[in-house]
Amino acid sequence: MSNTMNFLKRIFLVDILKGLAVTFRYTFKSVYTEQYPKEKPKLAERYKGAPRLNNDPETGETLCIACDLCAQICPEDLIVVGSQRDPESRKKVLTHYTFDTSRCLFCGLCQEVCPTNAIELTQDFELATYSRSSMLWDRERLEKGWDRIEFGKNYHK
Amino acid sequence: MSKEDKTQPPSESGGEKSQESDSPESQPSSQAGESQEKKAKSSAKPAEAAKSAKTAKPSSSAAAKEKTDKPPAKPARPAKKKAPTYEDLVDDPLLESLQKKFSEGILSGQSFLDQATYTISLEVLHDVLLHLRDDADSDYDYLIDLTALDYLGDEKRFCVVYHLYSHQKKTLIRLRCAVAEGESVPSATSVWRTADWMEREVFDLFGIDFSGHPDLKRILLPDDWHGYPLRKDYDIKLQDQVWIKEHLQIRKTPE
Amino acid sequence: MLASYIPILIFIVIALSLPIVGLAVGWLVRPSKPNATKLMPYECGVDPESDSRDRFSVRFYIIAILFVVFDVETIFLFPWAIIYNQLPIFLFIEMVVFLGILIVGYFYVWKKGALEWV
Amino acid sequence: MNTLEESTVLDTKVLEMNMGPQHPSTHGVLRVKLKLDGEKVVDAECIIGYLHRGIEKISENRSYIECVPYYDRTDYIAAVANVYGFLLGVEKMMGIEVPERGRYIRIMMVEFNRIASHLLWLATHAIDIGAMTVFLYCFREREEILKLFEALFGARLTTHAFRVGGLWKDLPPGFEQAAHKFLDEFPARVDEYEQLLTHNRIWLARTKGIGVISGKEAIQWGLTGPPLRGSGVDYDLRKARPYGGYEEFEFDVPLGENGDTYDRYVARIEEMRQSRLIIQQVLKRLPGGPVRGKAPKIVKPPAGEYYSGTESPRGELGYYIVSDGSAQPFRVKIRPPTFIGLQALRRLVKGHLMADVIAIIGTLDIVLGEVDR
Amino acid sequence: MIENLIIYFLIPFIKIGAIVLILSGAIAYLTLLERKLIAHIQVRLGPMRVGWHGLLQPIADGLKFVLKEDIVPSKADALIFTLAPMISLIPAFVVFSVVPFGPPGMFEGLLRGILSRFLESASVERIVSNPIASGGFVTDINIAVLFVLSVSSVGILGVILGGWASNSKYPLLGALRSSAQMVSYEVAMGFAIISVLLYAGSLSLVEIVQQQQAGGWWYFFIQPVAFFLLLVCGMAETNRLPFDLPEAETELVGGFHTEYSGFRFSLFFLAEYANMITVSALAVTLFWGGWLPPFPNVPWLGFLGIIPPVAWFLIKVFLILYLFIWVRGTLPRFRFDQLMNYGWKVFLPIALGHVILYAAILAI
Repeated sequence: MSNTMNFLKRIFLVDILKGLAVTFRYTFKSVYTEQYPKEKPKLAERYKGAPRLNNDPETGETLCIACDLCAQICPEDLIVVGSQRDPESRKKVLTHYTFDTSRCLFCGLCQEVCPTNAIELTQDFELATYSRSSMLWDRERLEKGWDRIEFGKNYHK
Repeated sequence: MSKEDKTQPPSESGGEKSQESDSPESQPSSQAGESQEKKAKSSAKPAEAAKSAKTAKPSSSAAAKEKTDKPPAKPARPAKKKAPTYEDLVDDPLLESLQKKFSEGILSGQSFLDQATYTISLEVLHDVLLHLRDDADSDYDYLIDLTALDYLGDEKRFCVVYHLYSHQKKTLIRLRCAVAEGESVPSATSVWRTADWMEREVFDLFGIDFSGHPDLKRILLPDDWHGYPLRKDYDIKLQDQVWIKEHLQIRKTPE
Repeated sequence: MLASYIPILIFIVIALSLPIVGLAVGWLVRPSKPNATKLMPYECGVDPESDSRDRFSVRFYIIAILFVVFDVETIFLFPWAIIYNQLPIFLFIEMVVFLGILIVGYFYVWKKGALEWV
Repeated sequence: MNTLEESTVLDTKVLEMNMGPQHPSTHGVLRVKLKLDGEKVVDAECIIGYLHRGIEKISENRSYIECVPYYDRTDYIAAVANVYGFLLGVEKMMGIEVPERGRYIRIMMVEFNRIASHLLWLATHAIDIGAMTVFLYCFREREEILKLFEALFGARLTTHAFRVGGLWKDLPPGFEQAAHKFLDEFPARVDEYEQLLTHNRIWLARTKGIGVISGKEAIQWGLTGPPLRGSGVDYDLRKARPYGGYEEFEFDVPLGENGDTYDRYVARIEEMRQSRLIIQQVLKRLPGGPVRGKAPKIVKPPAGEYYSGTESPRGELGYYIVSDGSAQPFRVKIRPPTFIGLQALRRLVKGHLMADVIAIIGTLDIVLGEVDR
Repeated sequence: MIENLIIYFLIPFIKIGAIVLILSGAIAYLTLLERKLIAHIQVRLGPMRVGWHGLLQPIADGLKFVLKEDIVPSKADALIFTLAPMISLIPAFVVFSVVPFGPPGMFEGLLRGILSRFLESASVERIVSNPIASGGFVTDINIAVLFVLSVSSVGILGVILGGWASNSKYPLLGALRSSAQMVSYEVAMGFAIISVLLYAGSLSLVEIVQQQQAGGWWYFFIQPVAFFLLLVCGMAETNRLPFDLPEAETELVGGFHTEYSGFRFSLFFLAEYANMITVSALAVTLFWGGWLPPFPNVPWLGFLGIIPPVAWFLIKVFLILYLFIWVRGTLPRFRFDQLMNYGWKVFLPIALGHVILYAAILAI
């Protein structure tokens, strides 16, 4: 019985028709595609994207205390923290900060060790540029965010 | 990172560091404890690393440093505060049978974190492997892994490590065998087919010769590469510059 | 009626002109910057080590010969099929004999393994 | 082969052909030097190393904490599962206890990763054999898992998932609902793949009896994971040497019988279903509490050595960690399942046709990042 | 004299021009249809950027083909390398000279209207009464079926030559596969067609359709198996999945056209899609009653005659093309030896048996 059934199933291409049925059903179902540059993907809150050096929202002063922890933990050693000791307050003051996104692993270790939440990986993920040198982010760009106008086309904004 | 920093012993940074060298001088930043560890460690390399590694060898368990900064994970649980150490195997049937058969060849049998380690001399290595595979009592039919360690500065510099598993007994053991530079290790390809690429990898990265291997040549690195990267005296930055210049056409290579 | 083939001839001429015109236009407008790597035959990014015009086995010949045999049979069947309605019984018997020989040969070839590609 | 050819009048040569590194079906930059007699494979030599980045050497120059993101990049398809093995080893050596919630979430994410990895495997395997549609269906499901990864880890592929002692952060709000939603829909989706493939005569013809290897031989060649279990050897590290708390969950280890491409395919499909069961158990029992245990800021395992083996989606993934008591590992040897399994390709493809080479490469589920490290 | 010129040159020229233009457009949009349809099967969108929902995509593609650099590999045989795609394309087009899109006398009224302004009525009538002038086809020859089979076989030569001329291994293997595949499925296809001819008693495609009208049944309802065979063999002949082994991207990278680029590649591409349309048109003509509405002789279905015959033809061709694309979106690919086995050991016996069976039925 089951043999004849199997034989009939083979003759009438039941296996193939079943597959065709699956694909036919999908022809009219909704599509899954996100049209990327038009529709921006909703990224998770924790997304580890472009770095940002946070300022204190009230005072506008940088939150960075130049403790160098991020530079120490970074597996690729791509963070350079420059600091100076303020002669008056004997406190360390951030002078410059560079972040080389070309080598970044986006592992997030820097933001984890940061005691003041100064360095943070944001949800900005559009990091492509036309030159290697522009992948080296200085303090200004880290604080203000990335201005893509410098590439002539404000496409992603 | 400032220029002064760059003159310091090899840190992990790659060559792209040079991009940053034009950045303004920075004050030596405050060193977190961890980073001090790291820098100190890398400066001491490779000699100190080798020394401390030597102490890690199974023969001397006393040298294992007592850790003080390690808090118990959970106070409620019976805390394993003491750091694990090498312990001599007692009443181990495998060790006994091996010692019976190869008496002098079996140098020691120890365990670390319940993983048994047998140290074997090079002379009997091949026979031991064959015995372990074929003997009905052991039946280690599966070579999990074959690798090597480089204890630079030791008399017998290299240590070839085998991890074996018995599907029947469901046990895992580790074999260690010290090898001096220039000595060749009998190939295990005839014992386990899977040793083929593992030995080629060890040859490629450590430069240990395996006698009797059917096709011993570089596997991960290009055939005309110079040096053996996983040796402790092979600096991560001082790789084969000639090859890189020639094949990758990178003009500016790390110093 | 041979005249009905004239349009086919016209069709061939028109169809021929299409790619030629296209190639000519393309030749005028497209860039051409060949270099050695570009002109290398494709072999997955590796320099080919051996020539591709070596003699190597494709087990093609037997199939080709079988094809000729069977295709000739089919050609014979076309006129047969056209006039089949006119004397079915006779033609049926004749065809059964004809195809019978073919089928015997077919099974012989099958059993001989000539149809195996590998 | 030469003797056979010389005896014939029409003597033909063996065609030497490179498949890869730039080939659509070698899953990256694997290069296989094929020797073909017609389309039949006489010999196949794998040439690897195009993606070698020296991760083991890099490890020796990084602290234990800094090593972890690099192991994401060995087997980037199963980054979560990859990191897991290393951390288990380090924690074991240091005697760090991971709180229960952390442990459970880890298992859940590793199993999610297993599903994602198998989905990617199925997608590529199917498209190699020509079933293009399954490819995109699988990617749709995988996308859902990657979204979960993104929500929890903040990254999709190279997640840097776990930390010594547990996780970076607890589950984000809404995570469990999203996970439940995915798990509820998933079986129907797998059934669809099976409708398109498992019973399809073309698929059966392409996979049954291809690349057959017996259990004994599979062990000899060092195959692990689904390729080994497809040959009927019951060796799953989650059962054989349980780690991380797998012994608390119930699941089956699907085994094949014939050790052919089809059996390996079925084993993986079934594994996806089993992983789903594990995740459901985890979600059901998920306790409260912290996700990260107390771990020292500086990870310095005591001098010693430990082999930490885990069952990655591809097979036995081992980390042989040798510590000299300092903050940087003396040596970390990664035992990559597909580097070792790939050796068997030569044995598996001999005598098959060129098209089967692709099916067999697909069935071994190689990831070149892991093969070359 | 002038009448003959008009019948055999002017009118065919216009018709051919129209067919070539429409066909090129149809091919271009067939590619878009395929991309869109496959995309929707796979829960994607397909081309969306060029024009509304990618409607201008084929034009952009065409421009790209013309503007792209055209590379002739250094070791290739340049002459054959250029000729091969043409050899592939021309037959694919020429086949349409015998395919009937509409019934004979379709353009009668139109022609009479136009010509009567220039010619006297006797010659107008002479022209109009000639089927080549007024029929819904370019020409009607009495061996049309054989013509289609033989001309489409020439197209395969282009594939073989292209693969060989590239002097590279992947194209060569693709070419060899292609030739063997063509050879294997040609036979079964021939037998499937013979089954139809038993009933039709003519090799003219126009007449075959007329026979279906006279019989009141499309041959599909009488010989579904033969239709299935023709369809499968047609897929194999046009290198469509699951029989697309000569190209098999995942094995042979691109098969015979691996080395082709730019415009020459586009010729192969056009040829493949033209062949698809050819096979569909052939299947429609032989089995689905060409321009006929369903059950042409059933009175109460007469309202179907509202739709013009050409539209019926196109709808049916579209449906078969849809089937082609749908199958491509569903099935995996055969292996080469399996393909040959199916051709020689499954389809050939079935086709043979089919011919004998139907001959027996007719004889009784």
